[in-house]
Amino acid sequence: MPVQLFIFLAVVSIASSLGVVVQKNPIHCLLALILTLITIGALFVALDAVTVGFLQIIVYVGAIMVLFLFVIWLLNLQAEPVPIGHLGLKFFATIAVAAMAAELFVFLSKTRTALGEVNVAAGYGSIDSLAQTLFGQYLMAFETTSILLLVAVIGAVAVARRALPVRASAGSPRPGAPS
Amino acid sequence: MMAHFSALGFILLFPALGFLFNLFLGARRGRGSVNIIGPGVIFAAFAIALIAFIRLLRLPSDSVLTVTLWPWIHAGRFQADFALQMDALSALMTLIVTGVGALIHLYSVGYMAHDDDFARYFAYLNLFELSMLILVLANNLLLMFMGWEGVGLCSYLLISFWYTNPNNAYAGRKAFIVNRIGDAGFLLGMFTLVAALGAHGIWTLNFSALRGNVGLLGPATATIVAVLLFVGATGKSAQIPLYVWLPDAMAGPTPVSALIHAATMVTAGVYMVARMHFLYMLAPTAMELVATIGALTAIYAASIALVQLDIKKVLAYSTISQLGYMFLGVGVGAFSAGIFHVMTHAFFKALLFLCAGSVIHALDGEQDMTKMGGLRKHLPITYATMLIATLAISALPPFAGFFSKDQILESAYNSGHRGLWCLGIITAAMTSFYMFRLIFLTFHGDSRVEADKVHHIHESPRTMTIPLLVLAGLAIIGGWIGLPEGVMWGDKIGAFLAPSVGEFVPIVHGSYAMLTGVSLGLAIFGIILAWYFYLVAPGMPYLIAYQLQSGYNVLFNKYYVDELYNTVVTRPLFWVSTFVLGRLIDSFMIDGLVNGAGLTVETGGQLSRRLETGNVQQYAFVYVLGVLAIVAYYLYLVTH
Amino acid sequence: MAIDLLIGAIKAIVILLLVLNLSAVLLWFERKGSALIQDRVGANRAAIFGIGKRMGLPNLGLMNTLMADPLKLFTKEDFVPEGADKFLHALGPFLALFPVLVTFAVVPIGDAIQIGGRTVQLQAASINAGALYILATIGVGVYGVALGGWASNNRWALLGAVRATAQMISYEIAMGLAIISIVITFGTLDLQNIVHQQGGVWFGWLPRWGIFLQPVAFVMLLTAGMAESKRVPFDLPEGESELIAGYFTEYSGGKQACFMLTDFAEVVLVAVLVTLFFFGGWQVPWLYGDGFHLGVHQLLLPRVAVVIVGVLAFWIKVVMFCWLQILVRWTLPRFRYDQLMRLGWKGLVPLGLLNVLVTAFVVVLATGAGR
Amino acid sequence: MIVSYSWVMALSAAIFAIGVAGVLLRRNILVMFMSIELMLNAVNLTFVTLARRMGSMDGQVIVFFVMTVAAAEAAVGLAIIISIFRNRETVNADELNLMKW
Repeated sequence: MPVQLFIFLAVVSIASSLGVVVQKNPIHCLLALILTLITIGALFVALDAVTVGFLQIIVYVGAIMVLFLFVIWLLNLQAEPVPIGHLGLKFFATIAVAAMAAELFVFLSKTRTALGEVNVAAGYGSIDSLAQTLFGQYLMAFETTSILLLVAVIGAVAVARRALPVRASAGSPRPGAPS
Repeated sequence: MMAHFSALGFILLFPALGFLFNLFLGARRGRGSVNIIGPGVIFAAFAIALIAFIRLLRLPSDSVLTVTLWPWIHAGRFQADFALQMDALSALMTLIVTGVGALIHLYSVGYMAHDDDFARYFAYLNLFELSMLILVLANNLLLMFMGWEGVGLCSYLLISFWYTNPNNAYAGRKAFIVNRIGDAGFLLGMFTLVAALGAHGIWTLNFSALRGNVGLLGPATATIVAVLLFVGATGKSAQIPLYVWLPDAMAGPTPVSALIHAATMVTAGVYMVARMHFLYMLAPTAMELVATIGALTAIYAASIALVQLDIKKVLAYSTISQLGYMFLGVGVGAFSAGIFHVMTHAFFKALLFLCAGSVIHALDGEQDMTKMGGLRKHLPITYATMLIATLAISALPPFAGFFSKDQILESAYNSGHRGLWCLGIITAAMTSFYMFRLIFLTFHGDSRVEADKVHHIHESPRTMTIPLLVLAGLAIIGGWIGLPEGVMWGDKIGAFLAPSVGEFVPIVHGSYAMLTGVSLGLAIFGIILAWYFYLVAPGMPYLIAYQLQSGYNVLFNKYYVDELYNTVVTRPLFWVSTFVLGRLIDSFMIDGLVNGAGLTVETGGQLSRRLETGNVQQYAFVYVLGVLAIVAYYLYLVTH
Repeated sequence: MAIDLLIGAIKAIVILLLVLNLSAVLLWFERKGSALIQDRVGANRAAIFGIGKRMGLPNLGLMNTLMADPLKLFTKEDFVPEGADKFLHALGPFLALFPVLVTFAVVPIGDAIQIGGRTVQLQAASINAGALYILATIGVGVYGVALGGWASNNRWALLGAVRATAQMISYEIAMGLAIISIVITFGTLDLQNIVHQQGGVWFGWLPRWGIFLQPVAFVMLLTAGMAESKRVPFDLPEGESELIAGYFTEYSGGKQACFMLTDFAEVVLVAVLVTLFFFGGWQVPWLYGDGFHLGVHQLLLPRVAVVIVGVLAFWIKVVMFCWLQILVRWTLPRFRYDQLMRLGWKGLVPLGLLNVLVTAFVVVLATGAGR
Repeated sequence: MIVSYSWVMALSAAIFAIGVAGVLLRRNILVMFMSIELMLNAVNLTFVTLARRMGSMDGQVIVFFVMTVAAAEAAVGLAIIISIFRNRETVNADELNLMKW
């Protein structure tokens, strides 16, 4: 992929992911996250993972993030106050994160190969090849994910379901309770 | 020779089913069904036992019916299956247990008619039958011991059946504990046996195998095992020194006393000795011990019975003394005679108890003979049957007791134990004396019944009288299968039992007429004495008791044995339990250890739980540190 | 390199202009159409210098729709309610409009043409995952409405936003299923390829259009698309009688214009998709690379003419489907929200799943794929 | 100058670290959750990059699965958050210390 494109995407994605962490208002965080996801999807496409890239946008941006949005609306979350308490934890956490970033940089930048140097077969990353792999080698796992999703849906409903309202008559009658 | 006969299992099955039914459904289904089921299952078992018995008679005399129900214990090389066998001995015992048992169950229907806890009662009774049958049908010593313990349990449960009265509960406990002492001996005997035979590669307790391999044991080992097993027998069969529980056991319902503490369970010891006769044959010393203990117990218990006033106590001591006779018999090697006496005794002693029960029933729980008398008019059937039983136990011909007791005494004499024989015949005199004392005090003379009880003296219901009549019949004719040698068909039962318990080999040959004459004469003398004392000159006993104050007290207080045990055994035991075991070891050491362990863990938890701040981010932080470490490790790997 | 970029830019601008203008025209189109349907006169003012009148033409009010309204809109005060999230409030309309417009990037408006020896696809971006791209952009389209409505700090707006979001999400699934069945049928994600496959005829006369292969998907796509565009009968999010104007209650001037434009752009989009997938895109019945062929009769045309005819045919079809949607809008009453959801989840989604299943079976049996 | 894999990997590392920071530093459970999604995507990016590097599709398939899992996780997680909020009226991680000793 062209360097300019990469740099652009990299800058945007890092900036937006920082936005996720630093912004106060959850909605803004969400927006930043969406932007990150889109850029990462674009990176996928640029890395010849076309299908996965678009799927990323469809699934994450089109579905999961909307779920987040709904939850934020449902809980009516406002901007959170200035953080207090556990400051020591935060301090050390920051250090730890920095250390991890450093480590990962050193670790991952070991590979010096350039993108162009590896030529992939035609149709690499296309939906056909993905399907071939998915429904061939990984069929079992794929089918299992369906069960996973089913369970997740049921679990989500079960957990989030509001308990059935108790009638005033059924419950212990309070004095002056409307019946 | 072995013959597979699967129906044996059903002999056990029926009491088991009855037990379960009465235990779980009985109370709910009500008296009617319990009264049917309870005795019904025993009658069924009796029928099957009869079938098996006939089958056995058809087969050659030395044959054994066997069935293996399921593999039971396979520990290492040791093997014990849940297997049954029925040879002549088992067959006879099974018939006694189921037959007499069935009659007593039937009797109980009437006896417990006014008790609300009938379901539990019959459940226990069925369970007892089950255990007793396991005991007599087991084909190995271990399974037999299981039945042994089972009957012990039932005995305990039934003695303290009316548990609301603390005395009954105490009596039950006493019986249980005393039996435990004996069982400890039994267990040790089994262990020794297994160990000794295991040394020779015999890892089983099957009677057949034992019988075949008992020769491998040295005389010393054999004696030890035999004595230890006999300790168990003294416990179960109430011999000196472990007889003390039996008199108290009369606290239970009278049918129970009849079934368990007269007819069946207490004879288990005799059965065991007969079953293991091949072992005792190898241990003459043990045999001597058995015979001596038996004879001493016989006369000892009889002497106590002379002065007891409680009708059931008298019968209890007479039971002990009769058991002594049996052990005398098996002790001198006349195993068949012993078993024969077990049978006849089962008949007339059960009958006696049932009659006593009938009397008590009629007198609304009155057991003191000084408050009876003249009941003969009110309880004709009871009186007649009890008289028959008394004649039987007093060993007057042609009643059952005569033949069996004579066989024992004759064997004792012929085996050269003259001393023991003397004790035996004296006991015979005493027996007839105290039994007729009982009869006269209860049924003759003028009534001393308390006023409030006079009005409802009544003959017992049909369910109670029928067993009396049947048993009375048996008490008359029961002995005729063991006539002396040469008389008519001779000693049938001896011949029948010979394959499983061997023949009696006499050493000397006293003249039969002389021996019988002596014992018979003494018995009659006892009767006359009783007649004179208690009918002709009623004041006499009190005079004698006054003259021989001290002796009388000794007898009346049963030689103060209970007090002796109390001071010698029980008190120290309590002291040790309370202070050494309880305070020192248990409360201090063990509790200390346990609490210490708990405390350690708790403190550790108190300290370590501080890590659980409940703050997700701290957990995540620790997690990240871990990730850092791991990545660092791989970084090291790739850089070096 | 440079020339390619230039061509790309030109194509992008052309298509963008086409879409925007078409949307604008649709506004007028709708006014007159509704007037026609409701037996009114409709827009008939603001003739510029009375040109038309002088020529004796009827005054169709074209001018005030195409010029006066936009001018008015863009000159109005851009009102931002108090306590609103200014940034998102401003972002909302464009966030809504942008995805719709970029969707057109992959739409092939005509066959490839040769200009100076280089082949030019009449398609702004010829990526071979076009269908996925469309789904992706439509998925992103939710946020403009949602955030715009939320940022307005107005209950009506928020309610409208919630409704809109739920509705769009629900119907995206149906739409996706429809498109998936199409993709299975044609075996490719590439729109140009799909259109190509719709050329030619069956039995010598019946054009190979997708409608004949996927009637169910056609109905689903049309319905879901109309629901996506949040117009009657699916205009719950902006139901005047309930929510004033729904998510753009608090919008005025240019931003509201953006929302309106989004609406019409979506109408066009739906029409375009239907055309592409079911009515052969730029394919004209019996028109081949070298002219018309029907049975023995034929009328030969130059290549350029063929392409031009194709492009015209494409836009005619699009306009026709726009008109169809307008008809629907002005004839049907509004759903109730539960009806809407029931239709979406209990009607279209199961139907779509079934359709996908059947399609897959048929395709496997017919082409022997997966062997 | 052409893009090398290490660049993309470094990018994903950066995003991952930022995600970790979000989880460790933010109080709002929801935002922590978003940060987790960030991390997931960083890893996805790594997968895709290395898949491209090796010219195999497996990495992309894994990404596909990660998305599925993320969807499931989001559903359940958000449900949990909702019920937490119902009971505790807060989504502040510091106030949710039921598990505290």
